[in-house]
Amino acid sequence: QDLEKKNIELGVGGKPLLYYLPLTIAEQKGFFKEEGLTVTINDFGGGAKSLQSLIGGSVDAVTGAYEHTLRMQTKGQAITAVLELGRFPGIVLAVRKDQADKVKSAADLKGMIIGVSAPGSSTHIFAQYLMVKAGLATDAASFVGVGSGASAVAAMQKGEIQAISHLDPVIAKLEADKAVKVLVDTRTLEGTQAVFGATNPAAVLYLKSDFIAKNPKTTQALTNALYKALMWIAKAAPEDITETVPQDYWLGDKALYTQAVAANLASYSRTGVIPESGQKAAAELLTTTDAEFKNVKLDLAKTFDGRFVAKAREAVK
Amino acid sequence: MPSATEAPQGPLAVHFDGVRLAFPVKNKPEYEVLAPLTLSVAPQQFISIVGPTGCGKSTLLNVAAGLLKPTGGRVLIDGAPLPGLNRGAGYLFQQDALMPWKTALQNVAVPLEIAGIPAAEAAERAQAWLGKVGLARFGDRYPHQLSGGQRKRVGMAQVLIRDPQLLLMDEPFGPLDAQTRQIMGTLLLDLWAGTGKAVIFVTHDLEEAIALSDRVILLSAGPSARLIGDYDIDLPRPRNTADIRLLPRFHELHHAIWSQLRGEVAKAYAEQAA
Amino acid sequence: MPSATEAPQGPLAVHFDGVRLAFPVKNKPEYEVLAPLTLSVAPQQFISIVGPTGCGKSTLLNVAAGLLKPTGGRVLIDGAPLPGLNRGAGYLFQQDALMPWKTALQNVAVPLEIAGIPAAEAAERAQAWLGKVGLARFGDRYPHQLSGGQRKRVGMAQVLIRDPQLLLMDEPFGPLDAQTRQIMGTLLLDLWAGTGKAVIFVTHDLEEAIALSDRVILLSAGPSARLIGDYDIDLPRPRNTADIRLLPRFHELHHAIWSQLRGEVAKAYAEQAA
Amino acid sequence: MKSPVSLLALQILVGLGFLTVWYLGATVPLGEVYLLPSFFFSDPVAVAQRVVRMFATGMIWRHLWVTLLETVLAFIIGAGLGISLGFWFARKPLLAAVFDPYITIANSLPRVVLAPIFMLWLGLGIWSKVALGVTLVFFIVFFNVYQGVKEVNPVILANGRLLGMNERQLLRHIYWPSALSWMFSSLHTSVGFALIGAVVGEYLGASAGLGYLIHQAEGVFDTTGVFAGMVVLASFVLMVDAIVTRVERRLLVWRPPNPS
Amino acid sequence: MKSPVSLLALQILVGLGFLTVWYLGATVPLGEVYLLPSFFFSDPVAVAQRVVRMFATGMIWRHLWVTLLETVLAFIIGAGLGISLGFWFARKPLLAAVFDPYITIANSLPRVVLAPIFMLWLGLGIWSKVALGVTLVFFIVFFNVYQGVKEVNPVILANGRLLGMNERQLLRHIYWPSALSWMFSSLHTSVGFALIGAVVGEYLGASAGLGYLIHQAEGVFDTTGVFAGMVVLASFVLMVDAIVTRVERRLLVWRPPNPS
Ligand SMILES: Nc1ncnc2c1ncn2[C@@H]1O[C@H](COP(=O)(O)OP(=O)(O)OP(=O)(O)O)[C@@H](O)[C@H]1O
Ligand SMILES: Nc1ncnc2c1ncn2[C@@H]1O[C@H](COP(=O)(O)OP(=O)(O)OP(=O)(O)O)[C@@H](O)[C@H]1O
Ligand SMILES: [Mg+2]
Ligand SMILES: [Mg+2]
Repeated sequence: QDLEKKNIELGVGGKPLLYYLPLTIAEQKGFFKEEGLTVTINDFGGGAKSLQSLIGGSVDAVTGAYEHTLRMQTKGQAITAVLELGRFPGIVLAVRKDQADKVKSAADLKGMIIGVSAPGSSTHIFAQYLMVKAGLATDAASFVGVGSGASAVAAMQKGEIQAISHLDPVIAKLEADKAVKVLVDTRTLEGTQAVFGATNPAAVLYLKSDFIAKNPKTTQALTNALYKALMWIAKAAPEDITETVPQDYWLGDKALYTQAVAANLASYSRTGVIPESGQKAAAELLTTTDAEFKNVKLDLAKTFDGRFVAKAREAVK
Repeated sequence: MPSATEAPQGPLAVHFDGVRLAFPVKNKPEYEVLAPLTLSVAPQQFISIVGPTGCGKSTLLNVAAGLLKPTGGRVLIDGAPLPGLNRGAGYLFQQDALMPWKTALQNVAVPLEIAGIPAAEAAERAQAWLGKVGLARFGDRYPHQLSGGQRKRVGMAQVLIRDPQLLLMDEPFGPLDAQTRQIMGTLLLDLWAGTGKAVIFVTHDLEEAIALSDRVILLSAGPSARLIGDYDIDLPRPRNTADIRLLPRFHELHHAIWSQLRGEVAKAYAEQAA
Repeated sequence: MPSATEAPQGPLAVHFDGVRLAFPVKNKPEYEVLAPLTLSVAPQQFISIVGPTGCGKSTLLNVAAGLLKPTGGRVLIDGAPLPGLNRGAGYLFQQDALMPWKTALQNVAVPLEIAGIPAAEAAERAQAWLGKVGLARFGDRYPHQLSGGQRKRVGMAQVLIRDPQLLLMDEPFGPLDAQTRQIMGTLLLDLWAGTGKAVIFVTHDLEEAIALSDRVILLSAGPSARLIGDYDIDLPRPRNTADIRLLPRFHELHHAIWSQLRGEVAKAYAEQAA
Repeated sequence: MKSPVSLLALQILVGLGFLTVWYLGATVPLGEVYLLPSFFFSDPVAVAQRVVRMFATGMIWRHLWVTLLETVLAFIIGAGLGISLGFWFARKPLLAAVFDPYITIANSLPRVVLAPIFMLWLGLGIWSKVALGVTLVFFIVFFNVYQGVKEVNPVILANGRLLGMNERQLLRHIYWPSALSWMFSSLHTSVGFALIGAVVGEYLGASAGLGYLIHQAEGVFDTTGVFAGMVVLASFVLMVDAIVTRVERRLLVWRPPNPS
Repeated sequence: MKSPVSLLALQILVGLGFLTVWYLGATVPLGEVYLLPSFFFSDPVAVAQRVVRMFATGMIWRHLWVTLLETVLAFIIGAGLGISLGFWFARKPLLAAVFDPYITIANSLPRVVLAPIFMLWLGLGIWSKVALGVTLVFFIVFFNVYQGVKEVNPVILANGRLLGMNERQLLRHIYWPSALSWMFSSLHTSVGFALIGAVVGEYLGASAGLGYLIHQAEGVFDTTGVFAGMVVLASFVLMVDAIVTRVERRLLVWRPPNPS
């Protein structure tokens, strides 16, 4: 193969997270090498930072939230997704155990203190979206950034927040500690559809549009490698996955990790294609919660380029 | 007045008992400043130490003040070995030692304040002392705004205001003019007379040493300075420091000490220059 | 030798032209140290300044060195107004001014090094100078390991090694014993004689001033010190600083200056103490 | 030295030059590319407008107040601890020698990593941010005060002791004034670090404060918002520093004016 | 002062005491709760095992080397800049007065927020981390050197000028040695901050380094890994600091031994 660019810098915000499992699988299984790529994975403090690096030109490709491609349209940056990795956002809204009786739905969140991973992040927007749908204003509750690591767990343990909108492994840990009751769960097909009426793309592989134009073969190779990972995951048992990822990812407890993998297994994309309904759902999420999107006409067609998945499906049998 | 040859009687204000002092010097044998030296200063005695420059006079005062631990021998204060700092002593350093962040008045008042005297009274007494050393109008100056001789006099007031039982003075009148020297000398004698204070006074001015002291000690040139002269000054007291210089006995003493000192300095110079 | 009363002839080494100096003092009227003062120092002239402590001698030297800008009047060096620092002058400060991070030898060698003389030669010449001031063996000591008199002598070597055309010396022999003073005085005269250097020498030792100088200037007590005496020292040269003190003319001069000075100091004291 | 007015003029000139470079870099392309792409740098006009809006709507006050409080608390507590421990250690050489490696280690631990522990112990309120700021300010002040105390002139110290000062009096009359300029040097550095501590703390988890605002803006790639936050922050640190400078002038009146 | 051996013994004792508290707090419950729940604090035995494993498998070396390089570069560049600018500004009062507010502002900008800009300009390699470290080290050193130069004894300075020194020679023979102890005080603080800069930089985005390891561990609640990383980091900062101390001793031989 004569790739335009063999050495690829790839960015991700929190590589060990299950959210990005396909990336780790592709890396561990050597799928990138099979495609003739040398990929350096750069781990960033968060998804936003990896996107900034992409815009700044220090990374070539990012595995990150689909939402970023929409946001960048408002900033005049052309970013295109080429492969869906996750199809459920994986965000969970949960309330503290002692509030479980009072809070039955998002409508009851009024006046509560809700922990989110960071102000302005997808967990924040998700909670706001639920509130809007339940007929509340976006500022009807107060939101607290609690970070994405152990500090989020600490905030709940200290009782400083009454509800939390967050991802695994924070939610998994809180559930294991029996500290919270889950209210809305988009880690599953049913949960996601209940909220959005469709699937909602989570992690995708996105690149700068002009990078794709200039390096179609490289883009194809990247897509192929991650597509292989998706296919591998689709067939794998949770235990196989646990064995494949580095030991350090196990949260110090192999069984617990396997359990978490099993719970998330359904969330990984089966086709790699972002369905139109999913794109719409994601767009709606933003337009209902963020004033900046109110007057912007989003061009959803530009956010996803399906050609590469299509080819990948043929190449990877 | 105890003679230099008599055995000292009664409690000794300061007794240097075979005190030896050497400084470690890097990559060289240690530098012995004072060869074992024995010297008694009786209470009430006013003793002057003269000697060539660099012979170890300041070092000896530092030992008496407890700032330097002797390498050999020991120092007895009123019969008891000196444990550490000599808290009964007042020491006027050869170098500037005023606190630059305090005005002249504050510098003089500080010893009283730390003794627990109320600030107002301390300031009043300090102002009186500034007057005694001729600096009544300079109380609000910081040390860097004073001349060398003015700083020295502030230092003197600072030491004397505490009325310590042992006075160690290292060239206190060095940067003063002859006339001011005499005024300060008279002030010092007035303070000392009949109070039972002992004074160890270092000076390069032999006339001054004789005019003020009961006894003049002569140190040899260093290294390993020894006590080479011990002169009893049998001039009458009370003395007028100006007139006393006219007495024939004064000139005899001066001549005797001076001729010994001159030889010593010449030797020191020849040795050091070698 | 120019007389004090004659108008100075030829280029003037230093000419203080109505120099006035006052320090600002917080919350008070300024403190006038020097009332407008005119004084000419001819080249080759050795001039001593005496005066009561705190009258403004050091201040006058600071002005001559260009460290203090006069509040009024101006300083002419060889006829030209002093623009800033007086780079032709060598100034021995009243305070310690050695660099504490350099050994005695390095301190003395520094002026040569910065003039571009190779390090080895500079060190050799510095060592010779240390010998001249009697400190040949103390080259590797840091200033804090030297006695007060030793530090002063290192400072002297440091200033003299550059052989400056104008020497400003502020009580250079203060912390030295009488004998060493004479040796240093002779050294200074030897250096000065016939080299066309001007020397302005501040001292409290009137005998020293007379023994060394061509001219002795007397300042009144401050504030607003004035020039109140200007004595021509018409003693023969070359002089032996020890023997010259035996001449009757020496005693005449000494008596004349001393009586004027004494009155001045007494007045100063009375005023300041008031 | 220039007069205060012309000094101010010069300062403003420098500021304007800086803004011009920023503005041109962000709005005028050099060939194809912008020197300072506005995605990363926004541009000064937009930032100024945003700042004005922040104050006009009044939304900034609450956040400013929280950050101010955290900064000032972090500064005072950190400096207080640094000064006391600095003095204490300088006076107890054995203690200092024993703890020296541990202090060096503690100073080098990345505070960001410790954030969860602060949160666990101190909660999400201002105190976890104050703690973060304290851990920065403390070390800067500590090392300087420690060294400052050791630099005291030995003759003045000996004189103080012979004048009869006990340890407490030595501290008050000698060590403290002698170490003051060391202390103030570190305080100037610390002002900035106290603020950084507060902002980073808010950044890691908070419900209010300038750090929260900046983080929120960053999350939605609102560079203008980020820079607006930093502008507010900067003007505010200038205020705190001016207070420190004023106190310094007061306490150091005794110094000879600067030579040359 | 104690002998070096008994000093070491005391130091170890303190260390052991600290470990014991940590161990007991993490493993022995007090009533119901653990004082230092291992979810947040891990425990010393596990951490030690992890450190051993890190070295046994050899995986740590690559990361250690990257962080070491970044730290040392940040330290050297930051200190170099701080020293030169400190000297320069101290010698040019007008310059210093004009830039003073801008330096204060720059010192107070949260570096975390600037990280994207560093990455934009310097890429993802070590240089963006070095830059982060430099912005911390620089200010600490700068403020101290600046103050240190201004604290030079005016008499010694005047003497130097009258001895014929030009600006460069004054710098070498007077300002530099006089400001040395100020400089070293700031260097001790800076060692830690250089490391923090490197680690935080890696934390925000990197593909290797101790900060990268810690970040990875944090993402999966692997507290043991976080602490293991910090232990490695600590031992490594002790080394760098020891070198600084050694250089300091060499350069400051002329000082009188400490009184009291
Ligand atoms: N720390 C030290 N290390 C080595 N030698 C020292 C140290 N301190 C002083 N000396 C030496 O000890 C000797 C005596 O010093 P000291 O200050 O007692 O002299 P002094 O008699 O007071 O002289 P002066 O009249 O000049 O003041 C000197 O030769 C000096 O060089
Ligand atoms: N910075 C200053 N501010 C105010 N007054 C000052 C300042 N510096 C010196 N003075 C005053 O100026 C006068 C002259 O000081 P100077 O040092 O010239 O005296 P001097 O003749 O050298 O005295 P000495 O013989 O004691 O050294 C003194 O009264 C002193 O208090
Ligand atoms: Mg002495
Ligand atoms: Mg003087």
